[in-house]
Amino acid sequence: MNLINHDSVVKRMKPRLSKNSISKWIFFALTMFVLLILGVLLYRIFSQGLGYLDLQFLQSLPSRKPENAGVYAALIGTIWLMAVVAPVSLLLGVGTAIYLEEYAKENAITNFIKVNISNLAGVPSIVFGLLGLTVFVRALAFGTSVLAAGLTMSLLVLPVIIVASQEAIRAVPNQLREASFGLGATKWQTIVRIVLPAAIPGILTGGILALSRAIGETAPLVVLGMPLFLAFLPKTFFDMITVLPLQIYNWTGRPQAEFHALAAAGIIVLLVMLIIMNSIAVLIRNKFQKRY
Amino acid sequence: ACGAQGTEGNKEQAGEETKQLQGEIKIDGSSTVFPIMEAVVEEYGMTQPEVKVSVGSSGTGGGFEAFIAGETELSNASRPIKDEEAAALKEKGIDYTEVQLAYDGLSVVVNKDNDWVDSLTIEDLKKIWVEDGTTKKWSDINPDWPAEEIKLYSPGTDSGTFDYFDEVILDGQPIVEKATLSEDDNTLVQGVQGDKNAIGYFGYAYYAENKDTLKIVPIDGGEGPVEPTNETIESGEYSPLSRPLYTYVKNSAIKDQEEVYDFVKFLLENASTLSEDVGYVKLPEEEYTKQLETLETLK
Amino acid sequence: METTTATAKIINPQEKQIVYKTSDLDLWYGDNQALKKINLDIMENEVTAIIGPSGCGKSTYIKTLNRMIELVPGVRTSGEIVYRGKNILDKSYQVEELRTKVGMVFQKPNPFPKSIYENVAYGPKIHGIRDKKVLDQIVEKSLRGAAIWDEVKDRLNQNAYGLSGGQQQRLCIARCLAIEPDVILMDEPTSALDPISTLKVEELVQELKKDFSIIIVTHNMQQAARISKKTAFFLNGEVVEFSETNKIFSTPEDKRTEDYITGRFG
Amino acid sequence: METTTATAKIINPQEKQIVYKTSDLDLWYGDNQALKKINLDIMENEVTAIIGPSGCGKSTYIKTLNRMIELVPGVRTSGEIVYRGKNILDKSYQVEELRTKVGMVFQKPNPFPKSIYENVAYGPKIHGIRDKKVLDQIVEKSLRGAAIWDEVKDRLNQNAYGLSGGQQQRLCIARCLAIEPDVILMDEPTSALDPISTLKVEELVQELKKDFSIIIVTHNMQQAARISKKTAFFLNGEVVEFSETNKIFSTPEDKRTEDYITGRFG
Amino acid sequence: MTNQNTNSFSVQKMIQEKKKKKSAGGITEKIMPYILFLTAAVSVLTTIGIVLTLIFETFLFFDAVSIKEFFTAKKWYPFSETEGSFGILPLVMGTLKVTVIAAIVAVPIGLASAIYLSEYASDRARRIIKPILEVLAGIPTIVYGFFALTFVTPILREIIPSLEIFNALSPGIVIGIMITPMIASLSEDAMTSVPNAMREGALALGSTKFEVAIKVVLPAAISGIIASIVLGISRAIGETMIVAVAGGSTPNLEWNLTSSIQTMTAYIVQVSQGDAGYGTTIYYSIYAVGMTLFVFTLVMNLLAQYITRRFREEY
Ligand SMILES: Nc1ncnc2c1ncn2[C@@H]1O[C@H](COP(=O)(O)OP(=O)(O)OP(=O)(O)O)[C@@H](O)[C@H]1O
Ligand SMILES: Nc1ncnc2c1ncn2[C@@H]1O[C@H](COP(=O)(O)OP(=O)(O)OP(=O)(O)O)[C@@H](O)[C@H]1O
Ligand SMILES: [Mg+2]
Ligand SMILES: [Mg+2]
Ligand SMILES: O=P([O-])([O-])[O-]
Repeated sequence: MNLINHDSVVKRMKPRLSKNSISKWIFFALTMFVLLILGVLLYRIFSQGLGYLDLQFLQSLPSRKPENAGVYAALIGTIWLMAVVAPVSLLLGVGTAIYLEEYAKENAITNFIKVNISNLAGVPSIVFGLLGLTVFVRALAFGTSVLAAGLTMSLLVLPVIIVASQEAIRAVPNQLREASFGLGATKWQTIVRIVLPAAIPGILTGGILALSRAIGETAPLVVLGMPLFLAFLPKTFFDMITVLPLQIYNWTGRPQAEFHALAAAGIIVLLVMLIIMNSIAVLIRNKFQKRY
Repeated sequence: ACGAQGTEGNKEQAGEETKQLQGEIKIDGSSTVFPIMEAVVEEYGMTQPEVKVSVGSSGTGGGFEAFIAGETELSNASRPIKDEEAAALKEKGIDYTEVQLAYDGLSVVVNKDNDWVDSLTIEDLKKIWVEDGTTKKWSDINPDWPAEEIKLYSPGTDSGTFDYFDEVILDGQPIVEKATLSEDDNTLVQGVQGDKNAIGYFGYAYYAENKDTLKIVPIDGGEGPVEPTNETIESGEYSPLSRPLYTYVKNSAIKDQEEVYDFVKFLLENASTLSEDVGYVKLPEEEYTKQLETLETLK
Repeated sequence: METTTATAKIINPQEKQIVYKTSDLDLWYGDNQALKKINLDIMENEVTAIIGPSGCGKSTYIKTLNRMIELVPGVRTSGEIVYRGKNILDKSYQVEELRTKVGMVFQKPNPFPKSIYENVAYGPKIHGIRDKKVLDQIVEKSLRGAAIWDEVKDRLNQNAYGLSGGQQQRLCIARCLAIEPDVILMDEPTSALDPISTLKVEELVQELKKDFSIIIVTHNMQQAARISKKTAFFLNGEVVEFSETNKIFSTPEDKRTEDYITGRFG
Repeated sequence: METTTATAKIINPQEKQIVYKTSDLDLWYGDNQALKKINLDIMENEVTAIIGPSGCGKSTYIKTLNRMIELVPGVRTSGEIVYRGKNILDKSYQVEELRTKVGMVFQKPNPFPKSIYENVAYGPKIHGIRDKKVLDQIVEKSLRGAAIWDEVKDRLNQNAYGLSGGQQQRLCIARCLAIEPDVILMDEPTSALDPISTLKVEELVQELKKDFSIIIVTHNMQQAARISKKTAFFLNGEVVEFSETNKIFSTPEDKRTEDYITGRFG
Repeated sequence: MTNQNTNSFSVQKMIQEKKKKKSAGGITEKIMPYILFLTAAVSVLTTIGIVLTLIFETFLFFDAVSIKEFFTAKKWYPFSETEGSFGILPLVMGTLKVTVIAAIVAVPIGLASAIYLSEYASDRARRIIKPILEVLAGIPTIVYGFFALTFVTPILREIIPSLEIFNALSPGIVIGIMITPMIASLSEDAMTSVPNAMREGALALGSTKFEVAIKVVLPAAISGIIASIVLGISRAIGETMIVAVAGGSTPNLEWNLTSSIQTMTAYIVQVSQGDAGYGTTIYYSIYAVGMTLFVFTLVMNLLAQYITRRFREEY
């Protein structure tokens, strides 16, 4: 009683194999399609903006004359913003991840925190803008300062960092924890000396993704009412700043075509920052290369 | 009348008369006024580098919100202050002075290929823009014009530009529902450029930058068709579609903070040149002089 | 190495003492009982082997001896394990202290993703020893003790994962020696190693028993026969037989022991 | 079950044929040679065991027999493996087809995260069998063949990961039987199982050899002795000895074989 | 073992001494869990903050506009001098149109790329492509907005002449493109983490790579994949600048994809940038819309969590 006819199995082989190779090409083509569109996007930006991109552009404050205008204030502002977002979101995010992965017991509260985090990841950024406006700008009276914008952005990107860190921490093999405990290390020693170093590459990847998002967000800052033109640079975290995406947004809204080209140049600056951040992450990832 | 020279002259004066000032000035409000204020602050920074001025662009309404909350010293507006806002300021005990900076001429434009419209009256505009339940064709306005549907492009309903248009043309009646609205005037320009049956309106500067690709519609306000130009707007001939742009200043700030007084003074002295620089139309000179005199009384 | 004996041993250098006295130990994973009424006396400065088929509770038992078993959620125990006079299953017993006295070597070599030096120095460091000179001495001494010094002395700052499996395992032993434990627990330390590395580790165990009490789990009966003084045969969570190794392998008392060591099952 | 013999076997029902003829097989992982000049003839409807210490190349060899080894990047081979008259190492040989004829059971049970039914039906389905009735028959027959039908017949729609390790392994065997292979390769199929499950799988292998050619890798020499007809002893990528199992275990020719099976190393 | 250097010290003795000296370590050990719990509580506080922020102003809004009108009226026209009309349906419609289009673009392409990267691509290709996707995920959305308006819309207008300059189609497609890298990258992670043993099991039964990907890996990774899709769609729902630039600002209830729209998010920026006076109904309306948006994404996330729990294939 042969239930399987091996001849027909052999006959069906050919269509299955062609299906396999066709779908491989489709998958490949779609991947390339995305990259192609993004290539077109980049080409347009670069061809428009490259002409305006020079040292003077990087060193100048905004100006009514396109040829004098630059991104200096916005660039410095963005760096200040990152100086708030990076430590705050990393501390909170990694702390939460450690709590959830290493300490939390399986109970209703833990579960609630987890559901809450995955929900937060889906809350529109503009809603965070409303939160920041009410809580940081108004209630805590930080005004439209670096601090208010930074804290708003930190909360916005927090879920990304938490999830990435959780995964990185979970990926650290238990054997390493056991080895450390076996030597009499306490839990916190084990976390600080063994788990976190081993999880750093994953945490950094998440951190970079989160910062990449924070660096390019416009809508929540618009809602916060951040200033657009500053004739000075911040000195403390309570000073006001403007940031690249807002500057870009403003330039694109101007009537003069030169400003649109300036916006493109600003986008290039932003992209370069993104690429630098990503490369740093890759470097660190390689340095901490884990092999277990 | 003399742009760069004016500012330089001022710089020299500053060197002689006034010491270097310090302090912070926060300005927020209309995005329409923003370019003027940006230009003023840019120039002011050269004479008083230690005065830290920030300019926001939260919209006229958003600006007043911050002004009422006491967060700003100056609030830019593309329309006069509303009664509610004035009342709220009064309640907070904030006295203010209205300063006119320049004019913006709302420009009504059609597609370059539109060869039938030569001018429109206020009544025509009303007919075109007010919703009445019908689909409007050019031939409904003038039987000689083609029986094609009119495509309308208008700034977003929450902008100062729309507000002004609403006031003088729509008179509170709803705008045609099928009108395409956008917050970004550049995209309106593109809309009209790409659509033969289009009509749109937006700030003068956006027309001025796109003269070659748009056709301007002279407006007949009762005394014959007038095209918006710097001259016709400044003289008030282009009426009623030209509107003044404002900034509102907190009186107590002028009194207590020398740098605010100094800044407003600088503003009034240079607004004429700088507003033209960024695409708006200056007020007649005497308007600035008058306001400078008022300023002295507030000091 | 002769001088590194812990204080407790010095008191009575002549006769051997009991290191671990297990009495009526029961252990459950949730509802599943993995150890049943275990009674075992383990003597100091000997190698005690634990053999038995897969799943019989060898790992569970050995992990109870340094309370690593607590890492598994839902584990419950009853009974007593007295180590050097104190019941370690007592909640008040400091696990960290226990684990600095009782070292452990695992089935799969598990060095930290750090340099060789840092691996060995890890234990002393977490216990507060910061002095670089002292650390250097400890590292050298421990690596020598684990018979791997000559192979790694020129590459102490390289990542431990560059070592072969057998070297990694000896590194793990060195890491455990660095805190000068009293007892060393080994859970199938050679099952992931090739024959030559296995031989080296076995020789090392013979060497170490002079100074340490060693408890080793193995599923390789030949290994148990080769290196241990006493052997416990576990089956389904019970100790079926526990006596001198040569007795177990030549004249086992229990039929099941005989079946197992003659390869009739397992 | 008696009728499931594949066509090739019917031609010469009397005398046993060679299923796999391996000639001068060399295999490199990158620069590291894992198999060296392997020559082995494997007969049909027999159990052939492959033993040897860890790392000697057992898994590598068995994975070459269905070309699963190709999944490792950078693998190169030379030599020939002739299966049923054709060299399977030929690039033109269709791997998918080879693998429908040569089933494989892995060291760790690896059921799909699907229902028990879907696990077994997976193979027939991808090969185009859609008829629910036929599938039902295949599933039952295969589960019976793997001696697990009675344990799972009431929970066919439950997730396979609810089964115990031993049941999972038999399910994997059923999954492999469902496509009615000619040869079954088993890589340490019981090393992750408890003694009772091991016993069940061993009995199953005895049953299956009536219909299939079976090649089994094991590090458990007792197991090899219990179930196989012939045994190959691998060491460092070479076949040291290959002959009847009882001969290997009683009178090995090579000194190294003897050392290994008497537990002198490994 | 030589003992030239062992006479001098006993590590255990040193350890015991250190133990006695410092008891601070014990305190860290005790308080750390609480500190970490507090950091974890921040995310809960954030949610509470969002709800509180929105709810007060939303109540003020509902003083002026009835809840019934808000959810049933078919017109959103708040800026009228006389009496505004506050029916949120047109804004919801705008959001839905854009989101559905984005999902139709992003889900198949994203999954295809994920499958390509995790099942077919060489290690090298993966290492090159993934970081590129990650960088692209950081391009400010305003840039995508102008890309939609000045590149995609003109091309689409060649194909569909009746397409208006502001429409739902173009921003929908561009949002789809924007979230594709995210779906691809996260789904790829989920698929890569499916144990190789499963792929081997399937290949050993004679499966082609395609069959392995579709019938084994995809179902096994489904919960991660759904999570990535939900996150992508949440992004699409919450996306602001692209629709504000390329979608127009005309709320309407039509099904038509070629005409101008407004989404909930675009409305919020419109008002936050615009002219509405503080304390007016319009001003409060952005909080009511924000609340709706929040509830929208909340429901979707909970639904997705329910679905993943239902369909998760445990292993
Ligand atoms: N974490 C756990 N949770 C639940 N049950 C467990 C756990 N670990 C082990 N068990 C069960 O406890 C029993 C004993 O397991 P243990 O690991 O001690 O066996 P072992 O003798 O070490 O086996 P092996 O030789 O395979 O390592 C087994 O039945 C096992 O299934
Ligand atoms: N993917 C791989 N890449 C490089 N080398 C490998 C790989 N897999 C195995 N090897 C090497 O090939 C040799 C043979 O390995 P193989 O897995 O075949 O051994 P084995 O006999 O199956 O051992 P075990 O009993 O541990 O399973 C070993 O030296 C191993 O290090
Ligand atoms: Mg074990
Ligand atoms: Mg193997
Ligand atoms: O920013 P507005 O000028 O439109 O109020």
